[in-house]
Amino acid sequence: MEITTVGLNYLNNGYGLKSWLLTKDHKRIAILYLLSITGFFFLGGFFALLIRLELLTPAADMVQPDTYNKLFTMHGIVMVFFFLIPSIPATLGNFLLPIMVGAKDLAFPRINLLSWYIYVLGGAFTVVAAATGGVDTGWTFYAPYSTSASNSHVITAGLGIFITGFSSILTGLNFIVTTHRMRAPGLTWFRLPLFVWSMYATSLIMILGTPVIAITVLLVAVERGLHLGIFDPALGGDPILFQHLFWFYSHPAVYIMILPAMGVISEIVQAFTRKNIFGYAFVAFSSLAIAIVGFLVWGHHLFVAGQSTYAGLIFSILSFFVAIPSAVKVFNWTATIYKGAVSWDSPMLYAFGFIGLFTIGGLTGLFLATMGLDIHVHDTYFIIAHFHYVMVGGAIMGYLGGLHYWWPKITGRMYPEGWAKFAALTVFIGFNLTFFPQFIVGYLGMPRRYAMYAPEFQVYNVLSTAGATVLGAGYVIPMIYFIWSLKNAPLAGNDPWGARGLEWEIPSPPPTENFVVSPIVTEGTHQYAPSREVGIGH
Amino acid sequence: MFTNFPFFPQQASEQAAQVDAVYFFLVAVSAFFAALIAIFLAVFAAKFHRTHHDQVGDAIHGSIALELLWTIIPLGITMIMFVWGAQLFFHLTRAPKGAMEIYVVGKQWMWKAQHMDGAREINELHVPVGRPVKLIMGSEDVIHSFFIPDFRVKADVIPGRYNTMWFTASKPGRYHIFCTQYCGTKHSAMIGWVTAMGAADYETWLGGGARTGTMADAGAQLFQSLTCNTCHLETGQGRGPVLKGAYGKPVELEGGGTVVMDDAYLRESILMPTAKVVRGFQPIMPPFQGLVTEEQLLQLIAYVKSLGAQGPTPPGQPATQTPAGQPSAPPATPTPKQPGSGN
Amino acid sequence: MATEGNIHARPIAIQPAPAGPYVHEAHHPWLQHHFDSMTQQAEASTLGMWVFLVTEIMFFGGLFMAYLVYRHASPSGFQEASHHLNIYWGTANTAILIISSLTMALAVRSAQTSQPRGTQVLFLFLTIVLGLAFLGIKAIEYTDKFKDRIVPGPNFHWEGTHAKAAEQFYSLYFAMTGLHALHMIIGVGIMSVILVMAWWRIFDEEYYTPVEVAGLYWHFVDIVWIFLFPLLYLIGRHYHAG
Amino acid sequence: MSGHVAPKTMYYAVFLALLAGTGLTVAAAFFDMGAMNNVVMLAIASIKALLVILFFMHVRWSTRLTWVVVASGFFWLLIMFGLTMTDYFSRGWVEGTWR
Ligand code: HEA
Ligand code: HEA
Ligand code: HEC
Ligand code: CUA
Ligand SMILES: [Cu+2]
Repeated sequence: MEITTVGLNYLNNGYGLKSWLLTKDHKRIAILYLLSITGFFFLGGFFALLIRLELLTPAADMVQPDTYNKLFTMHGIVMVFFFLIPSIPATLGNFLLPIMVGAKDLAFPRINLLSWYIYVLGGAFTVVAAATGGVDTGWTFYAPYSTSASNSHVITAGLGIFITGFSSILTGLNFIVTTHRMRAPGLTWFRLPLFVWSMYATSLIMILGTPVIAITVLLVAVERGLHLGIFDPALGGDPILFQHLFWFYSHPAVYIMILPAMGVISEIVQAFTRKNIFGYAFVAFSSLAIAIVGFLVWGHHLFVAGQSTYAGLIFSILSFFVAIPSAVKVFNWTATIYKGAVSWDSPMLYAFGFIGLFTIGGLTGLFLATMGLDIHVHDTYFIIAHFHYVMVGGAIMGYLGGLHYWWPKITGRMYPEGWAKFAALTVFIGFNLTFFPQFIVGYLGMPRRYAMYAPEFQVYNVLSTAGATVLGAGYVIPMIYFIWSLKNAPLAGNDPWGARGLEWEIPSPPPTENFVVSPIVTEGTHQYAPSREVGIGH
Repeated sequence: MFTNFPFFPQQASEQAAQVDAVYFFLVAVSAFFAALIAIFLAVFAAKFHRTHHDQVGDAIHGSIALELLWTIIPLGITMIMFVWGAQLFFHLTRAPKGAMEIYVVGKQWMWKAQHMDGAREINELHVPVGRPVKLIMGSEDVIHSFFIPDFRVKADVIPGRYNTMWFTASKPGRYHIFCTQYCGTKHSAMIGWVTAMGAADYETWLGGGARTGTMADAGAQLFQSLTCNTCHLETGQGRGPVLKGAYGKPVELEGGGTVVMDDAYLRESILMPTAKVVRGFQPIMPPFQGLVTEEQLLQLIAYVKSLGAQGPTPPGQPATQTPAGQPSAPPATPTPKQPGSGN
Repeated sequence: MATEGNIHARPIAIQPAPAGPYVHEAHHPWLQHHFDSMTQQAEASTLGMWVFLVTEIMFFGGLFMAYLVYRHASPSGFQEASHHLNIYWGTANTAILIISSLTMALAVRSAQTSQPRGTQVLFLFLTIVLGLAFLGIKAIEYTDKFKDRIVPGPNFHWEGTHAKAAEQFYSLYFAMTGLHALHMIIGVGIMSVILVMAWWRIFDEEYYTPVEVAGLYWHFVDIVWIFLFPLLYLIGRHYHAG
Repeated sequence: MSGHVAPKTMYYAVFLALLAGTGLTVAAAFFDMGAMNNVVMLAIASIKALLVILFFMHVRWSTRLTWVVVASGFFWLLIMFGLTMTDYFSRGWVEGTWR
């Protein structure tokens, strides 16, 4: 059995469509996810471009307000539920987690495939909702607008989210069981790559939070369809309850988006400084801390929504607590670079970008957690800027960095480094040009979800639209050279970066069962120099 | 076209400067930390740039002292933010006693304001400068949010209940009102203007314009036309409890417990009378949910409130005249007898 | 300055595993290729089921949350509404589910101790029958509610004083018991599959994970009912008993 | 591979306890104990659930990990209930506002 797998890898082990659509190999499923997620990213980006074009002028002159409302709703839904939440976990996580723990596959390969199909089904619902006229509730589906007032395809889109939720749950379940039960001999918790820690923390949120959003959108659909009085005050319901239930999931969900990216950054920073992380335990546990404390802060979205002031106080202080582990991570990454052998390869550029932009995005989160200040900036472009800094500047930078870092492993080939550097720079510049002006216009008072806006806000919107085109171009470049590289780029070999970790010990692309011989792990990842007591600290 | 690059909205209320102060503090902290991280990254990236292919970094495992340092310092800073922000929040949400009250109703897609003396306006709000104004806000359909950027105040307007908000305008002028909670097609057109005017101008404004009488007047008429008066007799002989003088007092409930009769309770009592039944009465009052509009409801409430007022205070009087420490009954409620007095 | 080292000298991270307990335990036909041993496989499956049940807790939890909020908002309305539920049917169904949990537990035990297939199949069969009985009673109750027109919606009709709260109570009642019944239906489906597998003599002390995991699910659904019963049927019964 | 096999008598004992618990809650519901009614009702339900979890679902003999998983499920439920209810319970505590 060992002998037959030599020379065969997961890519050339069967070519037919069936061999892909019925595969149980986590690596192939990761590729399926990669393709579908990329599709949704460009769909969401397409909506974003239309949003930005409309906002070039104060009047609603390109599209009608109704259309605009559907645009940002579909943009938010697609980007959050169909792109960013599954992005790193379902692609890089699926591909790498079993390899990083030294296993042949995830614990439940069939469930893994099932979760992809569920994802596609949920996506189909959403695409149908979009194609047949769209939804206009905003991605937050606030009741009673969504349950009683809107006359768009709320139920269809809601079902799409409901269904996709199960894909997320099953992925999380698979990861948790795999991490607990499939680790190779010798691979103790404190030898795990930090990426695995972050996937584990993410999975916790997925299984504990996702069911709540599922039941919540189900209730919205039921109330809308059958006129049961659950959230609509006219029917005796309580709209604030909806907000509690929604954010009980959706705040932790923002950590579903950022934690995987943080895991990727931890790997990249170590690999490209050829240095083990500074403060391993702190970085590892801060992931868990974010996941757990992240569940206690959802009410910071409700400061001006009519939640009681005392509940607001609790949520505010807890929001500050949850910022601390993020700060710890940022400081530890920075300290890791000290006395490293720092390369400036493109993944590392993305890591630099991530750290800088996430810091800005995170720090502006503190503005929002400050209750008195949130009154002014709530539901303005300040919020839009905040979350695009963490989600686009943070999470997507991490995702792109990870894709570049592991691309050689996934495909067996390198990519053109010059172009990659150029793209990274374009994304960075375009991103800041798009979203920095939004902080200012937000503090000036421009509300979000506005098809028309007051003329004095225009100058910032023009800057922002200009930035978005640069940013869009920056995203298209990698797509082109990645596809090009599949046939034309030089072969990568096992370990093109000189990195340390189980995934770099096996051939690229990996064989079907990952390991020709079962590994035994004797030390943590990213041990480059022999351990000795140097530098700061003990 | 692009002549002005404003970085901050005007400070047109007494609260604005306080909000901006917190903002500046956070900007300063953020700038410091963002710069700190950026500088470290740049310096390390340059100084430790890999010089040859096989180079590896030092094996440094960490330092408890440093970890503590960069846990505790940010924690301390955020606690300052928390306390300051919380204090500001209390200040921004708790109207001073005796603030002038204006009712605001949001509906898709307009703002309707009713002044106590009966003046009404749509998508406009006239307020005097230098006097605390409290908005009592309700919605007829979905959630809206009332936002005046130049005043730094905002509150969601929720169907089925009242939310309040207050400010003291400090500078005469016209300022944007935005609806900031997404509410459908014309959400971005649900905008208006606050006009802040000097006290004298405000009185003149109140005097002009058509109106049918005070809110309480209108409420009194409704009280008749909706046949409330058939049960709620002033004599105490009716089938319903006496409402005169009841506002702001505790009410004993069937099945134990008491509630204080405030706007929210009045609202509930009229729309869903059986939710809380007054001790000693049968739950026979018909629910008026769906029979009265949000505005009529406010008028009814204003009327019941006026029955409970201790003594009539003419509108347009400075708040400071009101004795402090009165029960939560708003003092500036006019009686039907004195429509718009003081013009 | 950074250390000079040789990046090509790889630390020992991978070694061929010695032939030992991990790798080639006697190869059981039901051992999947990516597991090393039956124990590992069984532990993964039960852990997976437990994790899934946690998500189920949160899933039902959303409804319990709504229940809590609305009961807090109108306690007397909920009390009044609760009295229109049939306490006899409710109690009977509780008992039925408890019996089915017993038969389920015994079914697991019989597989675990390699009992003859007749025993295994019998317990599974009883479990299914009891599950169906539960669903039957639920159907009777639902029909009664339709007859009495206390199904939320435009035709909702309520005699008492708290019509709004009662409608809300019944919205929650149907949502919660409906979701629970759906879980019962799925459970019956699963048990039928397990029963067929037992008939094929698949389970013995070496391999009984599917029965065990399905049992976990069944017991969980029972637990949900253990909470639903008092919360829905038994509010303030002392006021006017009946 | 064989987990813990519990004696049949244990299953019957747990079963009887569960039936008894059911009878007890029904009976308790008919006594007026004020606020205690809810406490008693939930206490009995929790004990019954605990019995099922510990014995029927074999958690008593399971790994620590299983304990943690089970406990965390209920713990998170309490987080959701607890923090949401702090909002509802403290509504109107700040004088002169409805929040
Ligand atoms: C990936 C997504 C992501 C992430 C990681 C975060 C992270 C944080 N967010 Fe954000 N947030 C969103 C996505 C995200 N958010 C979205 C999508 C919305 C809007 C949803 C909608 O309404 O549509 C939102 C809205 C939002 C609000 C509601 C605002 C409103 O609607 O009025 C609040 C309020 O507290 C908030 C706070 C925070 C905080 C405190 C953090 C913290 O976790 C940040 C921690 C990080 C740092 C602090 C930076 C690193 C630290 C240092 C470099 C050291 C210095 C540190 C200190 C001095 C403490 N966010
Ligand atoms: C992961 C999440 C994510 C991501 C990646 C993005 C990416 C972007 N987003 Fe947004 N955004 C949200 C999540 C996200 N967003 C959410 C949750 C909301 C709130 C929604 C709501 O209010 O309900 C929001 C709202 C939002 C608004 C506010 C709308 C409003 O309130 O009125 C704006 C405005 O500028 C905006 C802009 C952008 C831009 C310019 C990008 C850019 O980064 C996008 C760049 C990408 C591209 C430009 C794609 C490139 C592709 C091409 C060029 C090819 C063209 C297309 C085809 C071939 C089909 N987003
Ligand atoms: C059929 C008789 C009837 C009519 C008509 C009626 N009510 Fe009532 N109302 C009652 C009774 C009886 C109660 C006390 C029981 C209760 O709380 O439900 C009551 C209670 C109230 C209360 C709470 C009083 C308290 O002391 O707590 C208010 C406020 C009120 N009604 C206002 C109105 C208004 C306003 C109208 C008309 C729009 C109206 N009622 C019409 C019978 C009536
Ligand atoms: Cu009203 Cu937005
Ligand atoms: Cu949040």
